[in-house]
Amino acid sequence: MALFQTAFAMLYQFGDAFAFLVISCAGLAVIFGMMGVINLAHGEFIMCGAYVTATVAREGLPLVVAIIAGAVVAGLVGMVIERLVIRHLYHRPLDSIIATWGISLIATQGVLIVLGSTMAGIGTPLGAVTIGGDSYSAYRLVLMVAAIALLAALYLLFYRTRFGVVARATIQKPDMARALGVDTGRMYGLTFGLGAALAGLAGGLYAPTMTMVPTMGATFIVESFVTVVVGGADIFVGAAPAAAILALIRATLTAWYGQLFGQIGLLVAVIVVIRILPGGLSAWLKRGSR
Amino acid sequence: MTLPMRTLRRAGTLAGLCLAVTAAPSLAQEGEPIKIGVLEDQSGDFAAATNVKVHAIELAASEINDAGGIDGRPVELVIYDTQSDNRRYQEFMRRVLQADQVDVVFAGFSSASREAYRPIVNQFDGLAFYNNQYEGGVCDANMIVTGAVPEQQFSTLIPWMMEEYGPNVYTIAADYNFGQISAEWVRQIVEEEGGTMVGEEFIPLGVSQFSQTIQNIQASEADFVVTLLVGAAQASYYEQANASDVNLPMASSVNVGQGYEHKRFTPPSLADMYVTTNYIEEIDSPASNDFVERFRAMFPDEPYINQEAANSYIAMNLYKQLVERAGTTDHDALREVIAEGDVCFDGPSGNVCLDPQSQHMSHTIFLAHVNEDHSIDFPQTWENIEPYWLGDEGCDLTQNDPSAQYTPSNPPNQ
Amino acid sequence: MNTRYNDVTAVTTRREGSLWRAIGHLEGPQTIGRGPLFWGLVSLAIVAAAIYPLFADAWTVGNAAYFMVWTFMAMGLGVVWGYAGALSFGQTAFFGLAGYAYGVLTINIGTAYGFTIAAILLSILLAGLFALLIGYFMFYGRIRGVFIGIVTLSVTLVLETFMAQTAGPQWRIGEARLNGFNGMSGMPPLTIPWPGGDLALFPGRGFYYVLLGLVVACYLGLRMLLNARFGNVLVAIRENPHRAEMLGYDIRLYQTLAFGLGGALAGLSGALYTAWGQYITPSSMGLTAAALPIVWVAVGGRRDITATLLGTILVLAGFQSLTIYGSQYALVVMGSLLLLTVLAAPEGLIVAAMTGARSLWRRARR
Amino acid sequence: MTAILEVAGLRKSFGGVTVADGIDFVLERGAMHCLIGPNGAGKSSFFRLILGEHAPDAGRILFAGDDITALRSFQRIRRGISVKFQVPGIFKALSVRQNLEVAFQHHLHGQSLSATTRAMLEFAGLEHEADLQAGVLSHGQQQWLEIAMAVGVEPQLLLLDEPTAGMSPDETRKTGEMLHDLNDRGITILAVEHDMAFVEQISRRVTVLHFGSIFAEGTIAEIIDHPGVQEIYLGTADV
Repeated sequence: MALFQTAFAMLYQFGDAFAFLVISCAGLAVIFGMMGVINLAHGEFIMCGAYVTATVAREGLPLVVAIIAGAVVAGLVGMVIERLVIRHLYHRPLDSIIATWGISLIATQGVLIVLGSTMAGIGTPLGAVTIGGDSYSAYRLVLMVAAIALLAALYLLFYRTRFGVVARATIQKPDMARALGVDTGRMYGLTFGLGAALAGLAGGLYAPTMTMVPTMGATFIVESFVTVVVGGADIFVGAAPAAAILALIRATLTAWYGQLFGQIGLLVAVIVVIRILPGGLSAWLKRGSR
Repeated sequence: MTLPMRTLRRAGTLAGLCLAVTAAPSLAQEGEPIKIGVLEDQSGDFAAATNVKVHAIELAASEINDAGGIDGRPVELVIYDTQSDNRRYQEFMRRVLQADQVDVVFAGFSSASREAYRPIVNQFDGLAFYNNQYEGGVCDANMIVTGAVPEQQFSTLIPWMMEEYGPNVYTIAADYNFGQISAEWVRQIVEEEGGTMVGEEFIPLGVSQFSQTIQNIQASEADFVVTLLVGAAQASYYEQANASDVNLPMASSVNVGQGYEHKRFTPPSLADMYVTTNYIEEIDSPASNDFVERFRAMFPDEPYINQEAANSYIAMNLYKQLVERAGTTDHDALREVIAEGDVCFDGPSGNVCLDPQSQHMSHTIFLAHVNEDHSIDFPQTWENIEPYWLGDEGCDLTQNDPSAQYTPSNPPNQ
Repeated sequence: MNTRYNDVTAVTTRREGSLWRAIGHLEGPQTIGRGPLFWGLVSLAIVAAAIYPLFADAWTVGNAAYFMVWTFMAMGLGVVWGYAGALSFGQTAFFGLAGYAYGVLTINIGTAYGFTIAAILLSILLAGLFALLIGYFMFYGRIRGVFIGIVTLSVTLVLETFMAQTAGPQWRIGEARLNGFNGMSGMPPLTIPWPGGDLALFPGRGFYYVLLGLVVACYLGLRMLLNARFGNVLVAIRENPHRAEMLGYDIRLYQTLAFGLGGALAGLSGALYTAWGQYITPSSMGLTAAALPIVWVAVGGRRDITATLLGTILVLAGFQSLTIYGSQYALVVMGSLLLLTVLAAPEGLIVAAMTGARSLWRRARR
Repeated sequence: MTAILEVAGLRKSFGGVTVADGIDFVLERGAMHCLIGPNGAGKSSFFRLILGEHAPDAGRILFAGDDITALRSFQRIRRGISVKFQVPGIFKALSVRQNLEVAFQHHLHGQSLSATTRAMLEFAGLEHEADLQAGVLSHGQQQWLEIAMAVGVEPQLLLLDEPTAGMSPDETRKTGEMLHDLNDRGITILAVEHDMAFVEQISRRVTVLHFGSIFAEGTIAEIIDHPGVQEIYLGTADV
């Protein structure tokens, strides 16, 4: 029983870190991984999703609806920003850093001015479950399931629907897609919107567990970039195993040496992976399978 | 003034530098405004807890001006937004002292920002009020600290908690100066009182995921948890701990009184949190209620009036008293007044006095207890708790000015 | 069309004075600005900068010197990003390293015999060597493009995270406490040995002139370097690395050297910043701090060292005045300015202004 | 005559694709040699192996008698190999003059650099375009510029990957003259070419590459009459 208890505890830590990495990086994996746009406003899309979720939830609507609303609003905002700004920067990926940093400044400070320096939270639902004498947050178990469901849904979307196939084609070979009659501008807009919506979803999912402040997105951004870089361009082949490996590194280091080493270990992992596998895990895994 | 000033004068003769800065205040004429620099984070990470400080200073200024100013001279505020950015403190501290030639500065939220501007205040021999609760140990004649320090908050809090809940203590603290030094205080007091530290964990700033920490706490035999967490990210701990049914009472020197977490978080995530603070708006005394009323009359939308707001308000009134008693804004004259040892102010948090040795302030310490529904009650109050540590360890600003910050492991008399 | 090829070898190589050659490189293909008009303007600017402290108040002079402190890091990034084509997101790592090095060295050894100057040189050396090491790791490891940005950012974040928790008494180097997140202080300012007692350069006119001299020297030196073989090859590598390698250039070596130079310049900024404020903190290596140099360089124009220099000062001064006068809206305006620059003047504001001025000048002469 | 380039047992494959399947090849100093073969025969890969862009799985490469198999690309260039790519490999954002200067400044400085640059501008017929951005040149001019750059490093062996691709007949003829001129100055030339008329204009001997190995070698007449060569070319539509 004690063994089971320890094993479950470790599994829970791993799953918790894994879910956090997958959920927070999904939006970035689409925007940076697929489109090559370095989106420093990723955290602000997350913040947007979280704020909308909290607002809707406090209106009395069920949390699920609120989270979906958060994702949808973030996605719409993302599409507008793509239309106005990002669209002009596809051939200048480094300039997108500056533009999105500008957006991030405007968003954080704008929210601070309009909505104030803090927002009331909505509380974590579902309470705790007791497993083998230890109690765990049930909502965090839900988050783990959500992470896996998210991966599955993205896989289906990108590999099993027409939208996904066209989107991947457009991003890999825009000229070819245009020649085949694809409205590439629209596809870029939709893809960016999807990335933003996924960021919003991350915000919505974590909103009940976090403090709501305009700068809350910043806590996600390093982890997200780390996961996407380690994973490489392909979300499913790369990001999922990357999240798993990084979650393992982080959970282990945190458990044995404390949070500091968990944090530093993550960053060192990135440097090492880039050095050994410049294309990230996905390029390496694909080459291995060829 | 010791070394820095002399070297400054030399540089000054070379480059024709601004000696006017230090000379200006005492030469000021009757009726000319007293300029007060205000450097606080109105945007960025710390904005939630610091906007209210600016408002408190504005409230005090308008009250002082309505009552005829300081010694007949009106108060003029020079306010800059430091954007939670240490560099802005460096830039603007220079600006208020050199360009705006203010008589005194009220500045800083984080300890890092204070340490960033302190060398500059020393360089220009300025006078700065730091109105924040902090890790303690600043022994600097150019600084007056009105916030509470660890010996005031922990020597009251920890023994009370151990008596109430038991001797086994688990500390989680932000992994930087404030957290580490506060944790050291907790450890020392727990040992003195015959308790046991069953765990001590340091969390890097910016970490928002606490599953492992929560598990460690659950696995320990802790009777209560001392939470010394800082910043929006780390505040996620309470929600996460509550969701995992940790169900242990918490003790803190930093929550509620500063970031009004009990207002921002959903009940009952902060239930059974005990905080020692020198002021919060829930304190039900005539002085406090009056203060809150005047505050809300001027700033009706203020989300919360925290201890830093009260300290800033008190600091303004202390400065008024110092100048009026000295008859000048000259710093040496002001410090002579402080040396008399009876600079006190009976304000929203009760009677407080400045300690001449450390230029820190005595406080009435309130033990705030957060209920299930996040309402507050006060099971205990300690009156006139002195900031004794620096003085005991050999910091005496009436004798000399080391302009340094000390820690329990690195005390002044070493 | 082909008969002259043989004559090439017939040209005798005359040894020219290398000094004159270097001065000749002050203008050239890799920098905007040539001819008497341009140099007239440059001289005018230097003269104006030199006499300006006589008319301005002490704070403005000290503040201008403070802006100049940052220009070295910006010019270094200009070399690395604009000329060598490698976007480093982690110049602050070298900045911070040199800043801490200056602190540790001067707190331990003091200011005697002009040691603070030696400390600045040693800090630059340390930062440069660290940059060479990171550059070697990246360029010899075939890391390219965006990934250079990610690796460098990770390096600076690791340093920040690590330094932030060094508050404890065990973290000391000699007399110098690293002092964690609150930052290290207590180091002396830049001190120049002088008969009759050392001169401590607190921010003021003395410090301003030292900085002005350094900026001019650094600017002209970089112009010479960038128009010489080194700069030509860097630009060639940026434009077409494959072709450059196939002309016999070891592109990894050139990129590593450029990165080392950029790191050393960031180190100069770091050491000077620490001396200026007698303070250095881990947050100067954090994410926000790391993004700032990129903003300065991008807004001014990264492909030209003049634009980088002017742009950096412009942005620093602009953002500061926004903060002073714009209160809470400063950050919003800043963000909008960045967006507008990227969309409307992608080459950078200064480059756009310079090319605009040039075409106006040409039209006027016609 | 001595061999300038000797390749022995050169082998390279990527995953399942073999691009060099035990190539043995000798090039005499001063030769003007063409390499032909259908698409996918491994011609470009062969160049990349000689240039050190790919490391071979097996075999060795000798240049002027020295084993250069382990050397990096730029080191091979410095020993006297130079290359002109199929897609013009020039620095489009730099001026024509700067392009040449970057190519020559290895070994030349000051006056000799500007003299050589002038001479090579003339050689490439680009005197009037010297200060234009290289990117705005016509395709043929870009090709010539790159040849001039490749020559500027003073090679003993010049590799040319389809030097006349995309050129007009007149430009092609001029290019041929240029190569003859270079060869007369003592530069050994190895070219990959599809245009058989051009091959005839410049080449004395021809090697046919097929499926990553040498299929035939001989004079141009021998190769044209070779029955197997006709067969492998007939099998492909686009030659």
